[in-house]
Amino acid sequence: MAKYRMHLLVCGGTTCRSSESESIRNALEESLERNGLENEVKVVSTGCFGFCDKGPIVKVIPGNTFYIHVKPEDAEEIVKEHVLNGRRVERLLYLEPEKELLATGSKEIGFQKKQIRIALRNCGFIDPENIDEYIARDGYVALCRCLTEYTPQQVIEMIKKSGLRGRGGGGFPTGLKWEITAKVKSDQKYVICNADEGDPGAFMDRSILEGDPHSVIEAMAINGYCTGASKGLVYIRAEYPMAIKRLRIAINQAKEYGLLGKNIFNSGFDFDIELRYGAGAFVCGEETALIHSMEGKRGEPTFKPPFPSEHGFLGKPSNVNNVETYANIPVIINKGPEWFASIGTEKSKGTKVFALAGKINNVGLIEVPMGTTLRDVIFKIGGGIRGGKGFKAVQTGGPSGGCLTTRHLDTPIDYDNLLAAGSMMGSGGMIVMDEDDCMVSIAKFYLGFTVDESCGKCSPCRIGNKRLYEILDKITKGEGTTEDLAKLKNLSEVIKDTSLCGLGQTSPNPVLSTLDNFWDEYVEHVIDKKCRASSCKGLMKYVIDPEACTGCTACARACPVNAISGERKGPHTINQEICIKCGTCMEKCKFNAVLLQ
Amino acid sequence: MSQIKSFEDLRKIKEDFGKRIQFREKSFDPSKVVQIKVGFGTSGIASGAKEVMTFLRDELEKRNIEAVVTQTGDMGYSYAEPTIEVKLPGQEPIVFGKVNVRKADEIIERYIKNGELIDGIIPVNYHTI
Amino acid sequence: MAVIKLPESKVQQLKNICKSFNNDKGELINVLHKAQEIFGYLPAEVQEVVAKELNVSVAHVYGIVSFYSFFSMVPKGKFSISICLGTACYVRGAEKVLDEFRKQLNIQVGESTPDGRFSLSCLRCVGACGLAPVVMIGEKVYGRVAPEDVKGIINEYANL
Amino acid sequence: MELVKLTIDKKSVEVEKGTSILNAARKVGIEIPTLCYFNLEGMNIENKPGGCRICVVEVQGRRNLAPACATEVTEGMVVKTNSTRVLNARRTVMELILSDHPFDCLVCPKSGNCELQSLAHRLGIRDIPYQGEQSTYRKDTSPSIIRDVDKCILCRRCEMMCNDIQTVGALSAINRGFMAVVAPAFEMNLEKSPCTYCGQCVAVCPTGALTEVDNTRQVISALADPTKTVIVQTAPAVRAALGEEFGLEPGSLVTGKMVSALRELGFDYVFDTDFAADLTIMEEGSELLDRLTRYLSGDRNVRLPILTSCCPAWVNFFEHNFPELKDVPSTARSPQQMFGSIAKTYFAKKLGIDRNNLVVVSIMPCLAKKYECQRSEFLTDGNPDVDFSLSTRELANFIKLANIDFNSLPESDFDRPLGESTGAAVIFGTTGGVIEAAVRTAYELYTKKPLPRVDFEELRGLEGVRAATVNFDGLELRIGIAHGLGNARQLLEEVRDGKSQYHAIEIMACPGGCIGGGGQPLHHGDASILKARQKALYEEDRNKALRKSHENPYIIQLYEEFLGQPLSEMSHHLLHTQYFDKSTQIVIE
Repeated sequence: MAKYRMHLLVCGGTTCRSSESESIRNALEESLERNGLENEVKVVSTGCFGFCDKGPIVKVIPGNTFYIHVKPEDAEEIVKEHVLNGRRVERLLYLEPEKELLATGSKEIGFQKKQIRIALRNCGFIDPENIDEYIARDGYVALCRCLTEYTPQQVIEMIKKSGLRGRGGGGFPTGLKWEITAKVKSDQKYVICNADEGDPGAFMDRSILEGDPHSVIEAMAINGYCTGASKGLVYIRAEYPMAIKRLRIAINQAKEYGLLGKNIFNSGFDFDIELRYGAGAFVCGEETALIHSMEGKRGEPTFKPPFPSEHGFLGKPSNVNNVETYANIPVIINKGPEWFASIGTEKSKGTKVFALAGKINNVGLIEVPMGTTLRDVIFKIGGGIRGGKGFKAVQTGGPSGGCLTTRHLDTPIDYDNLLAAGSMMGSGGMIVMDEDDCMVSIAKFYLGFTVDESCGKCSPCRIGNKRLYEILDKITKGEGTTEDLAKLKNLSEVIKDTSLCGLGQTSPNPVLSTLDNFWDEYVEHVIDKKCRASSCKGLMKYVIDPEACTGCTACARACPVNAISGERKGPHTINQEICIKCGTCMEKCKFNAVLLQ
Repeated sequence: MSQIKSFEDLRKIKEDFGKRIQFREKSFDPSKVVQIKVGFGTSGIASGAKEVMTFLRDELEKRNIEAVVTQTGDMGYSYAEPTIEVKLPGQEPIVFGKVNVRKADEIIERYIKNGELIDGIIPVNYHTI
Repeated sequence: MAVIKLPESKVQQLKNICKSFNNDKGELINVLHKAQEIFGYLPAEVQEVVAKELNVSVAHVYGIVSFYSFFSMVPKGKFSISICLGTACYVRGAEKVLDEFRKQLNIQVGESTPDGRFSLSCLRCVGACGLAPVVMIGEKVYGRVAPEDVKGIINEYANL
Repeated sequence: MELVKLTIDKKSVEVEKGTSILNAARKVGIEIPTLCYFNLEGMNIENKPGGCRICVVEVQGRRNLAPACATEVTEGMVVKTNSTRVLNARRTVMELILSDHPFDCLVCPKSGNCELQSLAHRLGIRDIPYQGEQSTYRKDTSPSIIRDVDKCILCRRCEMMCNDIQTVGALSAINRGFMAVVAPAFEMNLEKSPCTYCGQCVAVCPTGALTEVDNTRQVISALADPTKTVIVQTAPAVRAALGEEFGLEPGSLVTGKMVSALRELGFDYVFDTDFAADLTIMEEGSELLDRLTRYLSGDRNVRLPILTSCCPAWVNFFEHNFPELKDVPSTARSPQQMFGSIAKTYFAKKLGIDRNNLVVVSIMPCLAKKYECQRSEFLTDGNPDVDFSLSTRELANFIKLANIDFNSLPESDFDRPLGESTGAAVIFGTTGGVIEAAVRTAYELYTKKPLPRVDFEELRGLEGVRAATVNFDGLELRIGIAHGLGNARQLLEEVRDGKSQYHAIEIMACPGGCIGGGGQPLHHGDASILKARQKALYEEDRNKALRKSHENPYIIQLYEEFLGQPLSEMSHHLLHTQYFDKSTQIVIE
């Protein structure tokens, strides 16, 4: 087998492939063959470089030279100049717009700095079941330094200075939260980790717990030191068996090393962690509901104040943060709050992990500095829309968030901007939608979720969301009226304004944001009785193409409501008044004569 | 296992870490050892990471290649699960996506044995701290 | 007087579970998790025993069981099929997959087939969004499931 | 005391720190509407889930509206209770609540006395724009209580009463979201639950979701039956509350008018449960002395303290929860049942009629009495000692139904012999009353001396658990009193654990005793009504010529003519009972 001295990497991501990466590959191979280099140089296609608007991309190894907008006819020049003569093809090199400098290697390309991994720093890097690997990456150094070098107040000051805000969705300043809990006097306090990641389409916390459980344990211990708590509790979804297993292993390893338990680092500080399981209730992500659930009660929220910082688990002061928030803590201690605060925007510091999903090429977990635009996330990191379809909307913040559209693409992502745009950060789910998605149906989908997950304690959420869902359902069935649109708006606003907890206070966001951004679509459903995404069954009709119909009567015989009539051997028709749109006729027709319009 | 009581203890583990791996995994020379990490999160396992890991462990041994195969968390490339990272001695690690047993075999035969890159490389698109 | 009938070994098992949590009513949810692991579901009898052991009212226990969707009062099929209806799966067509399962098994969500082999349920996001749409049968995860695949998946279990 | 200054609807107000916006507003005459909120002030009974969201107000600087009941005032707070935003939100929330409520007001038992209905009226709701699916559940009828939880608005008051106050645990919030409701475990019938039928859930329900079983029709039929002699007994607490249903001030004593009304309704004899209360004291007091003297003489098999047994909900409670203590309470039947058994034997004989042709109706402040009179141990050959038990509310409705102008009725007196009673019997209607009555008699029986003072102030009050020591001529009798089953549970646990220091304990299931019974006119959370009723009972006691049960001449006559002695064999047969283990049994298969 030949030993290759050089590799030419051709981006095989969907976008690049649609812009001819396949023919580039062929052209390169042909050119190598023509030059007798096929046994020395190999062409390899790769996954997406996340650089789709500059595609197609070719990368040369060794040297990491990065060529953009490559065309098949450039193949010969790359082979001749670069492979044979060792001279880079300057005109194809990536030119970083802001610096106007020639890039020499893909490592320096601006885009690649768009992702910075802080919370995910060890995910996919260390063996999560081996504490030594964590320690080898400076694990538990932060805890050691906190316990031996700083006072609790100094640590709190560092967290405050870092500008870290809660990553669970609310965005409350973490340092301030710690300080409040620290200041309350009590014989017993608790550190709670909210790992009840319930947003559909979000799996950041699960990945951190599965990939780097020790970072959460370390941070909880630091929090215990700061707030004066000796007991930590992780409230974790029972649906995450792998995360539970890893966390258990990690806790046991930490105990064996004495990093949990009595007199940690000979500082006199004791700290232990226990697990409590969720049982399938989204509302338990709300901190008061979570605490009730941990106490063995129904996960119903209670009015705040009092906040858990004062009156939490078993009535004792409790600091609740989510997994991602904790995962940032050791880094802030080790690299300093100033370093952390240098990343991000004015009011939102650091990075945020997002779970990119939906109609996007590179579904996955990403971590970007606060302030990155939606466009960068979707088109650069996410590799654009699947199947070359048009981008329609992106939903952030799960059922509490809203649908943002093309006009928000250049909005830098941070807590306040998303809120201003009618969505929210949430825990970091990011679902991308294309032109096949009907926005009324999407709103209905989210409301269906809220209706299922509402705890039922307060009337606006219990009944209001149900009514919202019913109105949306009516609209998707083609039975909506203009009055319904007014009702949607009023109801949404009242539910937001009057609900007891964060679930109800945000549940109408998918409705309000789609009303704002996709008003036309609602109007079409209601007035024109049309669904442009062809997804609302109730607004579609089955028709028979008289040209294709052979008059075999298979459809007529199968129709459960006898809506189809016609002579044998003659074209059939469907009586729309009777049709219940079950689709049986379409299934039965062997001639593709039944169409959905 | 002895308890960790100071910064020194932590540093010692950090320094010993390479040696510890060797100790555990017989007496490999780290500069010659191939290091493979399998993305072992829920998505990875669901898409077959377990089979790939077992295959790699068994086959590398059969084929007399000194290697350490470990598990790690989600690398973030959900669209390309299962993913594995291969680090040849003295080289940058490379991530391969959509690895099944056939692909794993190809990786051993072509990349690990020959240094030949093969299709399906996932470019690392982040900086970690 | 309510009379609860259970085999002795089961009662003992339940009592042991409760004891392992110090009969602490704060651990009710953990106890119920364990009990469901053993029984497969949480019939009224089991809830009565747990209530008695933890010294809470059975109404309270039922209040919990009926609140959390993870707990079930009906036995699941031998193969419990769960379709993820999280957002990512939804936008990638999970509903059609669900419809196909309903059609193939001829049961609704929350029901079991008459022979007790399959039961159908929905979940909210298992966090495998990259594989959307996702179907879980027992512990096994099926990714990128299309309606056309449904028949084949069911057939995998036909002879098990 | 720290004061906080704030502005509500442009009025400034200064209140104590920790006050809610709701109470601060009340101070300046602004009555913010509420629905789920419930507070029996001074009795430690508060329901504040903040769930209905009717009392929302606008607080300057706050993103969303705040519930006035649960939000504490802060310095400089600016509150608007009637802005357009607030009014629209409140109306919409109410429309939503109504959209998931049956529209059968016309035939609802709660109509006219329904807090939801009044609120809809107050908010001027004229239509329900947000119509849709309604949550529906199985209806459940027990001997005492009807659950029609389609009408439940999830205020959670019943759940609070059943669990926090009564610690009965029959009810809990169940399900989630739209289908959430309050129900027994597995949505089973109340009859199969540990429900004691105390009726406190019914007493606080703002809608028609929880109501009493209405037995009025059966009583009307009996009255219309020429073959039946129908007699009625009225419990002590009824006379202190019935007037409220006719617009009289709480605490108005309407004994005489009530008797007239019952005569007008056609009852052949109008008697008084108070008579049976005096009889109860004779039996229970004797039992106490018997146990006490045996104990003092060194008999360690005697179980002390003795517990009163007049309250059927309390009896149900210990049968369900403390079966191991079932031989501790007095075996004396409740006054209602003593009355029934004497009526159907002694009195039937006097009239010369068969017990089957004598119908005994009781008017009770209580719903558990409906269940009690159906207990099998109180039937003779299938014929119950008490045929029907009506609540105070049912009687009021019956009087209205019969077109009787209650307020202009003359006062008249009970019939003899079963209508004569002493002041000791009257105070049976309030917490502390039974034990005070027992002490009055036991003292004189034990010491053989006349009481120096009849009023035992130390036994009176409204605190949940009270203790007092009464000097029986050298013997210090230690007495405990509890009302509300949660308080009772505390004392009972002490008894179970052998830590009780008392010789005798009085227990009443309802907060306040029978004056706060589940069958009384609804107080809608106004604790002053309970206090007024209590005051009225003590007043009636004071006005009575005879104030000690053993002085009741008809009681003396009853023993002479029929029973012999207290605790005689005849007494045991007719006036005592036994208790059963009703706890959940785990039977091993």
